[in-house]
Amino acid sequence: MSEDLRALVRRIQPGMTLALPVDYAGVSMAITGPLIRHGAGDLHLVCVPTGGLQVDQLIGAGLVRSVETSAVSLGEAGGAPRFNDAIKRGNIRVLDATCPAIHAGLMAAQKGVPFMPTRGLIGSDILSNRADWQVIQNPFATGDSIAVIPAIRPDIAIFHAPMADRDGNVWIGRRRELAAMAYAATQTLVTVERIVDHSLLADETTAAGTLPALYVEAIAKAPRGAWPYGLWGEYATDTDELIRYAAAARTAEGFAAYMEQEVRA
Amino acid sequence: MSEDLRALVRRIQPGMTLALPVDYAGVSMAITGPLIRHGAGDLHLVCVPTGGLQVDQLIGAGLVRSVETSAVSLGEAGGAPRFNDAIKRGNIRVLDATCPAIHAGLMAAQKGVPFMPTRGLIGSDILSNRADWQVIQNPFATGDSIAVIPAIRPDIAIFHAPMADRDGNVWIGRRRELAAMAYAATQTLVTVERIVDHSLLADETTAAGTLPALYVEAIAKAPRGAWPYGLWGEYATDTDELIRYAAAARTAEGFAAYMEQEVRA
Amino acid sequence: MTVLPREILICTIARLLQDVRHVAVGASSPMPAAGAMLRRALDEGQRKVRLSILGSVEHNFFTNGSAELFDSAGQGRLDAFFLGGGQIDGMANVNLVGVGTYPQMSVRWPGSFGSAYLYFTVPRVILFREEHSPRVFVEKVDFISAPGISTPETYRPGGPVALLTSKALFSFDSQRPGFRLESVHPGHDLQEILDATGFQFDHDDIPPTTPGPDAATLSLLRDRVLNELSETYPAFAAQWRRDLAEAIPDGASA
Amino acid sequence: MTVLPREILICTIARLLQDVRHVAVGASSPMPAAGAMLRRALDEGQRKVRLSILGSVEHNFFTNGSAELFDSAGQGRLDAFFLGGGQIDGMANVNLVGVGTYPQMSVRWPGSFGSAYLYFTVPRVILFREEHSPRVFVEKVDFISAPGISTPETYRPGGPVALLTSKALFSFDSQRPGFRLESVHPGHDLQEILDATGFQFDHDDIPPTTPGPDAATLSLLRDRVLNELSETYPAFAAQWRRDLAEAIPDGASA
Repeated sequence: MSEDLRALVRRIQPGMTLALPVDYAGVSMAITGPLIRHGAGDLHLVCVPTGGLQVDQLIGAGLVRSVETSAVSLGEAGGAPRFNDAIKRGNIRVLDATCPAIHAGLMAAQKGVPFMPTRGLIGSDILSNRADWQVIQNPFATGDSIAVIPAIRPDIAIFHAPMADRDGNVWIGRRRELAAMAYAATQTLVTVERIVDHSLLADETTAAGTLPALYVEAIAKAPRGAWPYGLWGEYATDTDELIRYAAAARTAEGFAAYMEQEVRA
Repeated sequence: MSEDLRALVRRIQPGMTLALPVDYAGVSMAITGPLIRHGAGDLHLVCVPTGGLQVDQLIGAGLVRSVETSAVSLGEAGGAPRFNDAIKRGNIRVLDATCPAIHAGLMAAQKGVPFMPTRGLIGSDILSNRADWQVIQNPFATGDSIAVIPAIRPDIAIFHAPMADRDGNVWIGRRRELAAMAYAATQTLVTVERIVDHSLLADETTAAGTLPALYVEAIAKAPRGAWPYGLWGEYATDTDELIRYAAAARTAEGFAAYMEQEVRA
Repeated sequence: MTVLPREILICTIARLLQDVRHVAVGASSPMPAAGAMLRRALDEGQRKVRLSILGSVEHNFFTNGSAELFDSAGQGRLDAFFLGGGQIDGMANVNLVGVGTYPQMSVRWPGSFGSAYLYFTVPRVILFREEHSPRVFVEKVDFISAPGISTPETYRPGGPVALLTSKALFSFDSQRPGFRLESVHPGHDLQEILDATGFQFDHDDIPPTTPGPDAATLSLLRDRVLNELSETYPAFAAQWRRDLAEAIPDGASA
Repeated sequence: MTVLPREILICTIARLLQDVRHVAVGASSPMPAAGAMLRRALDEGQRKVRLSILGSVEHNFFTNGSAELFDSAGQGRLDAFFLGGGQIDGMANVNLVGVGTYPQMSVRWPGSFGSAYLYFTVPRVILFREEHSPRVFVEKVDFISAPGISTPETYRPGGPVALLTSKALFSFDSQRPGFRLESVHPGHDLQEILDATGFQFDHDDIPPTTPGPDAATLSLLRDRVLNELSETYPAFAAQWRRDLAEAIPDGASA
């Protein structure tokens, strides 16, 4: 493990709220092992807007108190075994959401407002189980109720991206949910495939897909850092590995053995 | 004037709401003359979030009923003469706003919600003169008032950009307020410097700065179509021309003579 | 003319998508994607049909992150969407969360994804679940991820219009409210549908059979659509080709 | 040591920006930009000072359109901002809209821009208006683009901390509330300030003189900052150089 990665995870304190991206947007799988060895627990995870392998592994390692998410799964490899098991045992609290509600909460933080309204939700058991959400009257119409979602302000956002420059600017392309996470979070930690020598902001073409260094606290180089997930424009998802994990993690022992092997690798 | 430009302006009906971008974001000055000759009046303009030469000329031509804006000026060339004159005479209605409130109204339309909250504003004469805005209680705290801005849903958004591809995708770079306008508007009309043969979405680098064709109703080629404004990465603002206009447009006659000459040119 | 069961489903989906401009399908939904591709092929030259496949790079024309799908639905730019469900009940309530008492459920599924939003905002939501059994089609779902109907004062431009399973096609009437059996797929019958469905539904005494494609449509499906599909869903396309080879031993595909 | 009046202003701005991490200045604001550049040069090696110049391509590290400045202020990522005003009154109310009765005003200015938001959200707002006259500094503004003070229950992490003019520097106390004359620039005196200011303010009987820069700071200003500034504000920088050549005939710039 690189010293850079160790420096990243040292920023994570027990009890913090971490925002993590959806499978295909750039998951920093490279940070998962160091995070587990770092051991800061009692974490609250916010999946933007759904979770997968990383969330399952952090839950399996016992670091997670609660998860706000619209779903957790391993996609083609099936359900998330440690997540499902933790729910059955009542070991974690799940705040079930729907994707645009999580986006709305992050947008509220981005805009510096206490809440955002969102359509849908009314009449769902998602809403009826979220005491932290409200339904208000639309002040611009009569008899129109609308759900309002409070700002989600993660302590730390973590993701993986193709490249960063020496100034700390990060190229996120069209995966703008990564920018949304960073705007909303207090600190953003990024792993990247490579560090480039030219400024990503100097050219209008690359600038268009760049998250400015203003929002980025620390960066570590981690080639193939999304593996076994893919990274857009770089490499595809290793579905066989996800299936291998899904089979191993059906039991706590299988999970432990898998993770042990990963740590050694 | 090209047939393409004529086809664009034919979509504009009297009484419509048009969204127009800030000076430096890509103003389609090329459409201004055709729009004036087209003659559809009684327009409501929404400046995103401020206006300049184009707004002044549309007002001078008598096509404008009202303007929602955070400011109208010619920047270094001074105040906007036809705007200022129209206000003095009471010929147009101005809905004075502040930049983030206009962004909030467009964001509400983008998200399909009836309103967005925004901080600030309380105690200002901007707020006290906007009967169409409201102040509500933050449902997540006691004694915390917050302004809410209703959705702004323009009939038409109009802007100028460096390029479009044959599928109708438009490259807007980091000028994402152009995307915000397009998301919020029913139709979006775009003039561009050039049409390129390769798909802007095929490559992740250009895709990051591309507004998809889904939001674009029609495109016309208009080289140097922002002139006398500049276009980022393409050409600089022609401040001398803005100054020439500012001097000419001090009077209605001077404005008419300037526009006459422009039309002939 | 031999027509595979999945080809009946795909052609039915294409029929349900008549007149759409923009349809979105989930990441692992080859059949809805095939139906949308067939619709696009059928409409070529008359109308442009846009197809978004979530999570795909090839069929993704969004450039504003994963929020853009929901935004475009909120703007009224998304005409049709597909929704599954671990449980679906007679009021078209959908459960994507699990079985048992929430939150500590005996069976937990991934979660509601965007259903609690898209079910309200997309005018034509097609419920698509191949497994047609009493454990899926229940009288009352254990958890409402997204409700099938809403009170009149609830903002709801969208909602369910149809339910398509491996056995039958239902329509949904939000006014009555309830499902009506529109047609039974070849090889199935009404009694089988009644036995396999845990909720009440309207039906004719002798319901019609779900129509198959005409020769031109079938040819379009097996040539162009199958080719297009194999880029995004190679495993599904390969299986389809194998099944075709088996069903039509001479190798002719139309 | 000859110091130009504008150099006093720029050094005062740099002083007011002590400890900031991120400062934004308007498009046509060379003096605030110079002050921020001087701050950045002074802090080099100790802290990173980020400077955003609105509308500039060179000094723009935003990539999310013109909303990003306001978003970053809402997130608490913008520490300092400059605000002018056609009128400013003793309660630090700012008027950027016009003179007379709204809306059909006798003199109309461009408008409020982002003032009604940034004045509330940026912790250190520096009012900067060179013209120090009774028509600018009025007892009560004709239109409040942005109020100087708010009720205690209003969310307001930001607000005015200082007012800098061509004649003097004031601080603002939002508790009292009101301005206090902190110092008078060289070449001006208290009576002149009293005559030129249309609102009441606190002051010592003999107010201090605004300090000028030390030799090292002045050298940094005339070499590095002036060079940096000339990229974005060439006309302003050229005039400054001409004035220096005139004030210091031997051509030595420090």
